[in-house]
Amino acid sequence: MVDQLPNRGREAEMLSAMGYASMDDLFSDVPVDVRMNEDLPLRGPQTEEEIIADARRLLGANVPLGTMASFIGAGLYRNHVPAAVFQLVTRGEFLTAYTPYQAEVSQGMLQAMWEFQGLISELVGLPVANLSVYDGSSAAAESITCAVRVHGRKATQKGVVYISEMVPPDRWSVIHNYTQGGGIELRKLRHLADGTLDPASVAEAAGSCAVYVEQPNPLGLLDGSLTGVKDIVGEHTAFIVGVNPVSLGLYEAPGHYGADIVVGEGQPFGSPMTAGGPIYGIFACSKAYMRQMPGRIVGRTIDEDEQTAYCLTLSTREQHIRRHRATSNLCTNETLIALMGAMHMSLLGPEGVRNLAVRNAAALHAVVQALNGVDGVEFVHPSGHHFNEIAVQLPGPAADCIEALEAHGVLPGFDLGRWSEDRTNQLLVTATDQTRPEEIERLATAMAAWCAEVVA
Amino acid sequence: MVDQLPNRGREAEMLSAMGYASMDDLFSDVPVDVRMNEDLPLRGPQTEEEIIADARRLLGANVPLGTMASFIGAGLYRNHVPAAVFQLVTRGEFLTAYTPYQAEVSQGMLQAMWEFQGLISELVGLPVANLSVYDGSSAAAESITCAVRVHGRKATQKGVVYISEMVPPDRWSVIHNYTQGGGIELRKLRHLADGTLDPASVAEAAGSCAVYVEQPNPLGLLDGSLTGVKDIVGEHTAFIVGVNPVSLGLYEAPGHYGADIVVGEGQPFGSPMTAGGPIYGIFACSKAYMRQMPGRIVGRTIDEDEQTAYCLTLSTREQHIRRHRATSNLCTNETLIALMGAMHMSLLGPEGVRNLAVRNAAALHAVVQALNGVDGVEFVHPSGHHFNEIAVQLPGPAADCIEALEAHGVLPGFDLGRWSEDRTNQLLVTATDQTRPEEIERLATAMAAWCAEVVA
Amino acid sequence: MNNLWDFTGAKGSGYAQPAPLVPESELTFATSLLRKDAPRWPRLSEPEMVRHYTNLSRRNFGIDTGFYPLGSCTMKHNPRVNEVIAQMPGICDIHPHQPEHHLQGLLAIFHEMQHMLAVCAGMDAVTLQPVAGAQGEFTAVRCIQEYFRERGEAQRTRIVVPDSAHGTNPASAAMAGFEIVEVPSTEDGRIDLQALEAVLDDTIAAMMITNPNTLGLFETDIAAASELVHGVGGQMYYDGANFNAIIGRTSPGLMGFDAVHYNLHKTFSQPHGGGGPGSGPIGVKAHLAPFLPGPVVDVREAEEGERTVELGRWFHWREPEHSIGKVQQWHGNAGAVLRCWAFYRRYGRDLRTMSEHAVLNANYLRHAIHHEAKEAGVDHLFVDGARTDVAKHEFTLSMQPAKEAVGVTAMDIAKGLLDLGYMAPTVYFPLVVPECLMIEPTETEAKDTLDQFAKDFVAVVGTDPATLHAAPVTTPVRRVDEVYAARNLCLRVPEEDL
Amino acid sequence: MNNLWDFTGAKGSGYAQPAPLVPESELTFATSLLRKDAPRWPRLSEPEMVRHYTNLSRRNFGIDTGFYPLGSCTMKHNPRVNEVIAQMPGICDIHPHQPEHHLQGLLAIFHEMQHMLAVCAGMDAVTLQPVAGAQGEFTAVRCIQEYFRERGEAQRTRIVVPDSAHGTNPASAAMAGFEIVEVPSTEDGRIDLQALEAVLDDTIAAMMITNPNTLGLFETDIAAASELVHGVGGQMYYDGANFNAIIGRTSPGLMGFDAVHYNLHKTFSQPHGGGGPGSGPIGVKAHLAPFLPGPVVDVREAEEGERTVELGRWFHWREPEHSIGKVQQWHGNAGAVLRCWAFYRRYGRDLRTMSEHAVLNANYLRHAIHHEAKEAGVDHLFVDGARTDVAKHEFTLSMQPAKEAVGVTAMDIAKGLLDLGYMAPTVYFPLVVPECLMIEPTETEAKDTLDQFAKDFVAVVGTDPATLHAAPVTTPVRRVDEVYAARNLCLRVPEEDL
Ligand SMILES: Cc1ncc(COP(=O)(O)O)c(C=O)c1O
Ligand SMILES: Cc1ncc(COP(=O)(O)O)c(C=O)c1O
Repeated sequence: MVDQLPNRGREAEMLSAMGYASMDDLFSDVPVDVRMNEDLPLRGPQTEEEIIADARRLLGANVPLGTMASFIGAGLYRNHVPAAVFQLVTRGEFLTAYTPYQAEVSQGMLQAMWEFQGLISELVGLPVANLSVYDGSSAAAESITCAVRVHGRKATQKGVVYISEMVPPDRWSVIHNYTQGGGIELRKLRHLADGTLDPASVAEAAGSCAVYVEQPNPLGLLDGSLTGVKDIVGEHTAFIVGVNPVSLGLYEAPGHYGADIVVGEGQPFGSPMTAGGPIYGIFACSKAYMRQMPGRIVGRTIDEDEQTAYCLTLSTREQHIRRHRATSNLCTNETLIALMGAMHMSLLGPEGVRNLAVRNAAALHAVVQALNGVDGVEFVHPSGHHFNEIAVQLPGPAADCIEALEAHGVLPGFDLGRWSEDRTNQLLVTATDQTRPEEIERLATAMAAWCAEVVA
Repeated sequence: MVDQLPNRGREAEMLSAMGYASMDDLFSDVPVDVRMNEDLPLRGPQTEEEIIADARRLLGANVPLGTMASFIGAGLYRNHVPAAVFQLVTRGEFLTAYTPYQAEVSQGMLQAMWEFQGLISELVGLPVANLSVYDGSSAAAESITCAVRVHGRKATQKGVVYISEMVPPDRWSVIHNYTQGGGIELRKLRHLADGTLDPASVAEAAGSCAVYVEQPNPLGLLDGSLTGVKDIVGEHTAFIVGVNPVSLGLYEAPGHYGADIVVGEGQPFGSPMTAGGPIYGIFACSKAYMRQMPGRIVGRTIDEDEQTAYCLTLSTREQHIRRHRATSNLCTNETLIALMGAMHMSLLGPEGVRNLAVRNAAALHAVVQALNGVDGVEFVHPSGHHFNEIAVQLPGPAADCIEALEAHGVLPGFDLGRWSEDRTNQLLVTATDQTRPEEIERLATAMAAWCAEVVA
Repeated sequence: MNNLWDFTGAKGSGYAQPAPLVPESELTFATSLLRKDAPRWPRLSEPEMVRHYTNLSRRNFGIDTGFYPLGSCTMKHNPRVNEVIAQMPGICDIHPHQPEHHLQGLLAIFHEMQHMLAVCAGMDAVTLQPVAGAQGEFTAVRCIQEYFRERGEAQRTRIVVPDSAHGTNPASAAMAGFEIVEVPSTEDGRIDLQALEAVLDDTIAAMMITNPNTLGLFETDIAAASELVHGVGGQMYYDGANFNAIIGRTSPGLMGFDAVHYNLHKTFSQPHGGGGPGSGPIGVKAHLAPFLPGPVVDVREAEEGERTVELGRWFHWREPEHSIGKVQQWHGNAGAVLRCWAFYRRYGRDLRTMSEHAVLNANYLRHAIHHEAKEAGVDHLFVDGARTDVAKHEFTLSMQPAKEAVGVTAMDIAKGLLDLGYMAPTVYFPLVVPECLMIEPTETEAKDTLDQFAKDFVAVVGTDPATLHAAPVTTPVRRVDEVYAARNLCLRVPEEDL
Repeated sequence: MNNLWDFTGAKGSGYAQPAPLVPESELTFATSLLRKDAPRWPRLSEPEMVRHYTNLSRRNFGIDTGFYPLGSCTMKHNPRVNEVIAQMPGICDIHPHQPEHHLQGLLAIFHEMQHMLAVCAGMDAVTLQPVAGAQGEFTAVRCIQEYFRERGEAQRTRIVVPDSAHGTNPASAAMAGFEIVEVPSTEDGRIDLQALEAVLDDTIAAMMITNPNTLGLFETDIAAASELVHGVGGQMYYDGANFNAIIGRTSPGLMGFDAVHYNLHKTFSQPHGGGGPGSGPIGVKAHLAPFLPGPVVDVREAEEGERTVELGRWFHWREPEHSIGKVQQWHGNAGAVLRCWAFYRRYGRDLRTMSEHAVLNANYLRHAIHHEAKEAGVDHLFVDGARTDVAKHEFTLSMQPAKEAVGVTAMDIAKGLLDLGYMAPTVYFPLVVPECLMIEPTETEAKDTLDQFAKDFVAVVGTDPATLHAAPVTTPVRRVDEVYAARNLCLRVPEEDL
């Protein structure tokens, strides 16, 4: 029996109040030839207790990373979301609200999102941030269409955008899907052997609509040369930087070295990995891009009595007003997850976010030290500084390594062969603030054993 | 570093605003000879993350009943608390409030407790219920002192109270501690061989201040003779019944067969077992006992504008007014747990509570059927009807049985030897709505194996 | 109330962290990139943070606090058990790139959802990847685009959208590079078959439409429209935002659609979270299936030694043959899909009953409002947004008569309802209904609530205009000045407040 | 708003349950006992239930919503991680009668708490069994009673309690069968040694006292008082409700106490839950330890094969030799003890810092109020409840001057504060201070909050009496008629509303 319907048992009463005899009367407008006449061929209803039991059984069959020594990241990072965040975000007033169309009864979420915008703005060093988009990849994609809208006219390389060749294929694919309809041409920005951007390639990008790079890059490498990019590409080319926001606790805000748009995966602030979603994408830009930005934005304003109030603003960019001329189709977004991010950031504060970045750096340092001692393992970019993750060269396929180490309860990283055929023997090893010393030990030991076996 | 103190780092500023130089100045009134001059010999502070890790490790070393086939009850019962209950009760407005001294800003809790009183009143069949006491045992104890206060004068057996000899020693001990100071004499009410009350013993109790019995009794037995007790003991003897509230979904409310006071452990409604606390005690009575009742009670009233409002009432019974002449010392109680009970009951409704009782009855029925087939196992009261639990006679000590069955992942019940030396070979086997068929199978199989071994 | 930057309390962090695994002094950094100034974030202790967000929440309206008849948004009750499940480590603490044998539970749930969604909509294949309805639309349009490219019909560059369509429809199609052809509705708010026919030719890739339409009416000519579009070789796309009205009674498949998106957050109760997250899977007929973004979940017979969650069945990812690639980098909003799975399990095949109750409630409320209005003598102040006998899960009212008679707008009515403790209906959508109020009660509202709302709605309609112009007065702030917001953009904490 | 019985919606149950293991038709019941009429409970669906309790909560004030300076109640922030831990199956789903080897984690936590509490209070042994402060008092008094019976001093039938004591002190002692001897305080609110001496003789079993006392003052003569009581062979009992003021700075042990109860829900932040649950462990000196209720947790060397949670240590229950038996049937409020353990771990030895901040905040607020009052020229309307330089964790103000001058009572001030969004201080306690307001900010309030409260408090004091008499006006209901409640007892839903 379904227990979520308050009017069960009152159907007849309600129907007769309307002068109807049966439910069928309410569906009389459905033409006979499109009617479904049989029961749905689906299972019967379950009770809460049965659903929990099944969920326990099914989800219990998944392997949470916390039950292994896990070094997989590659864009999503294990973190600790403070307990207060979950308890506050599940308050019904937040959880069960929708887009704050009626500002007067939505001040809570509006203010929280306005504050979120301020937190992101400060973090990335740009004056404008929206209240988030779907995820890091669509943020990247929409930053590019946004840049093309802004620079389309003045660009000498019309419709051309340069994207770091390091961008993983899945994200590349999202970017492709979002940009192909706009007649945008995606070209690759090359990297040097040490992993940093090739200045020659950057020079080629001058006059295009945008360059898109990531800092740290998808192999965790920090690239000092990015601080010079804006000067090279010039005023009429958008310099877009994708970030891991935690790194900005320690490393310079891209807005401070010339970035016009900063995007990124917000997940490490406030959200568990959750198999990849819901998470949220960060989108921030300078004023020049503001009116071409996707997504919602909250402004501070006043009410009739001149009290401070908040409301959605710049809505004329959006689909519900501008329809097919909108800057994006974004409607339902990731507000609640962004709210979790805001809560997490507000607890951390300036010192806490630095601390968090240092913990991440320290964990990777410990991993590097441990792997340094393993015969057969080399670092792909040994001279570079890394954050959160590092690519290592193995004596055999990364896929084999991952399979072999499972017996030791170790998930040693991400198989870079999935990104590129050149990299089948490379593993992306990730460490975060949640990495524990004994896990690193287990990694090193298991890796040493496997390498010895492979080499032998 | 401790992170819960908002004024860390502002101590000097605040002290100097008061004209003080140091924290020591604020403790200048502590005489030198009672000062503690060294650091507390305790561990250092931990972070949230470290506390969670330690809690996981320590609590993870406990054995939750859900991980075994478990048949232990004996006063606490495995149940399923609907998900909505936890999410609502942890809302800060409920969780972090205290006693509603200021009614105007505490209407939520006051109304919820008034509703709780109504739910309990209807369930037990008595007009008055307080907003709960500590637990079922102190409820029993306070019901007795309450009865003595009411009947002390007219009783022919002054200060004498008759208590079912089946009451477990731990509860008996609580009753003893609560009553010994009032010059109350506790006498035993005897039971017949079939487990029901001995009518002769009940007759002896006539003219005493109170008789206290439980329905179902601590061995799970339902006693039809209780419906006649009030007639035997008469008007001036309080008839007190301790209940398992779930049983009242199916079985008659004691208030409907003459009970003057009904008490019980509220736990199965709304609260997990939680190792025995926090739980809550039910206390309901007829009007005659109301002014001698322990604990808080909420009344419906009006505000200045004649709107409906709620407030604590009948406070002149209580310690903060009446001090040593109070009806009880109760101050902090179990309101939040009672609130969980109210939420659970409100979701169940009249049909749901019956359903829940039937599920409990059915589970015990299935256990009885399964054990019926086991050679060497006998039921202690085979002719009786039981609810939730049943006493079985084993071919060897219950303690051995419990130990032996652990290897099969079965906790077969409660060792009745802990209640009485006569019962070392008896086990109290409990089934609830949470008992699963495969658990019953495991119990029967393991029990059969053990019995065979013992008998051989 | 305070904003975050008013807090200057906790020195150090409001949230203490364990020491780094290696002391900072031993670390080496990319020195040239080190941050010069810390972000100027506020400093809150946990007590302050908890109180701040608690009080913000108390200034927000949700389904949990009151009736939320926001048309087109399906604000139904969110069963609480779903949140419990969504916090289990088997979903929170898993990575999408873990090996398949680490994720059999998740894959089983995905597979069940793909199947269920396909069955309910009469489609052949489903992907769960899109994370919102609009992304679902975009994904489906991309699939259609590639389908035609594959077939050498690249000339199909136009997509037909009714004028009553939700803004995401044209926006999504435009993002994919299509030209939008808007067709007007008939006077009673339905498809104008003639107008449709007039724009159809072999440049048309698809028609996007929702049914029941945005006026809450069932498009009785839907089969004919499908035939027309198919007749010129186009595809029929079903906007599933209104799917809550029809499950088990009809299906997009039966109506002739080729592709559909689902708004799981609407129909299947993923909480809307003040704006999201959502989940927007799409379903397609077989001919479009090879184009779906990958991976999707498939099942094969389990091999020896594989630890299965369903006897003999091994779930695995599969890349559709001509996949358009990805629209989200991972597997979509898995956590939302999980909640919706739990919701589905609560109903099973009784999803049909759910839809019936959604329609029952909408029609009942519509009748109650008209009845009460007549009693109160204010029935001349509004009219149905479209003439019809029965509505589906929602209905529209036009306040145009009130505007003309007494100068009261739909927005005034909305604000008046806020004062009585309701969320307002959707206002000014669809654009084709002047002074539109769009009301969707959903199936989880009790008759008593509907009765009361009908009374209160009519009372608001009958309130004197001056009072309504001044509404709301009981909310945390009075009517918010959106023009001021746009003229005096303040999108973050001002420098002077740092 | 609605009460539960206004809901008549869901037919059947608002909460569907799995089928019974055996069909009802196959069951046999105790027929003569079967219930004739179902309890007349309301019928709510989950959507209605969630909304009902959400809205009830919104009519309630908690620490999470605002400053809660309720003196003597120590309304401090409740760290949220504690709630997470308290919902783990390793605490929720365990039974107190499981074998010891099933409960090693719980026992380890209990043992750590017993040790920590003993150390902080300077006691030798601790039981965690009492579930609230009052039950702790009662338990300790019972131990003292048995101790004297054991020693053949049954003539000690009287207990001394200062007139400023909390009502639970005399009530608990009376429940155990003692006669209460009330001693007056001195003019400045402290122990009157002479008055004390005057009542002491060999019929005295104990003196119960709290320090800092209920006026927030440290009892500087406490050692002398202990000596006097011990001098006639009596025991000194420490009411630990005010322990938050002194941890790490002094201890009951140092002051000469023999027994103490802890209000874990106050000092160690178990959330007060609108009235409870609490936890009221007691600590005693060695001579009383054999009388403690059992079991307590002890530790021994682990034996081979025992799966320990701490290397080499095996935790086990132990029954004290002359135990008074039980005051709660199980092991007390284990779930509360667990939360308090998590709280303790957050501070460790820095509990001392916690107490310092509690005292700092109280003194700072007291100064700020007096300062603001002087500035505003309303300092003649109230006086300190007791003369002192420094307070401890709380302080009292007497509104007697206001009452005399303008007819404004402590209750009026309290209601005025409600209108400004504060919980009111404790009013009319202790009884020895006329028109008393008792203010305890706790350590978790920020300086900004204290500054603002001082300003607002003074503003309320300066408000015109008529306005204050009419307060509160911004709360969900206006001033509630308690007399009406007592005269027209309505303790449950009336028959006519069923
Ligand atoms: C009719 C209709 N279509 C499409 C959408 C877009 O869905 P989403 O908001 O999930 O992107 C919506 C929702 O707002 C809608 O109401
Ligand atoms: C001074 C004092 N003593 C004793 C108590 C009683 O504690 P509890 O309420 O936990 O029973 C209280 C608490 O209210 C108190 O303030």
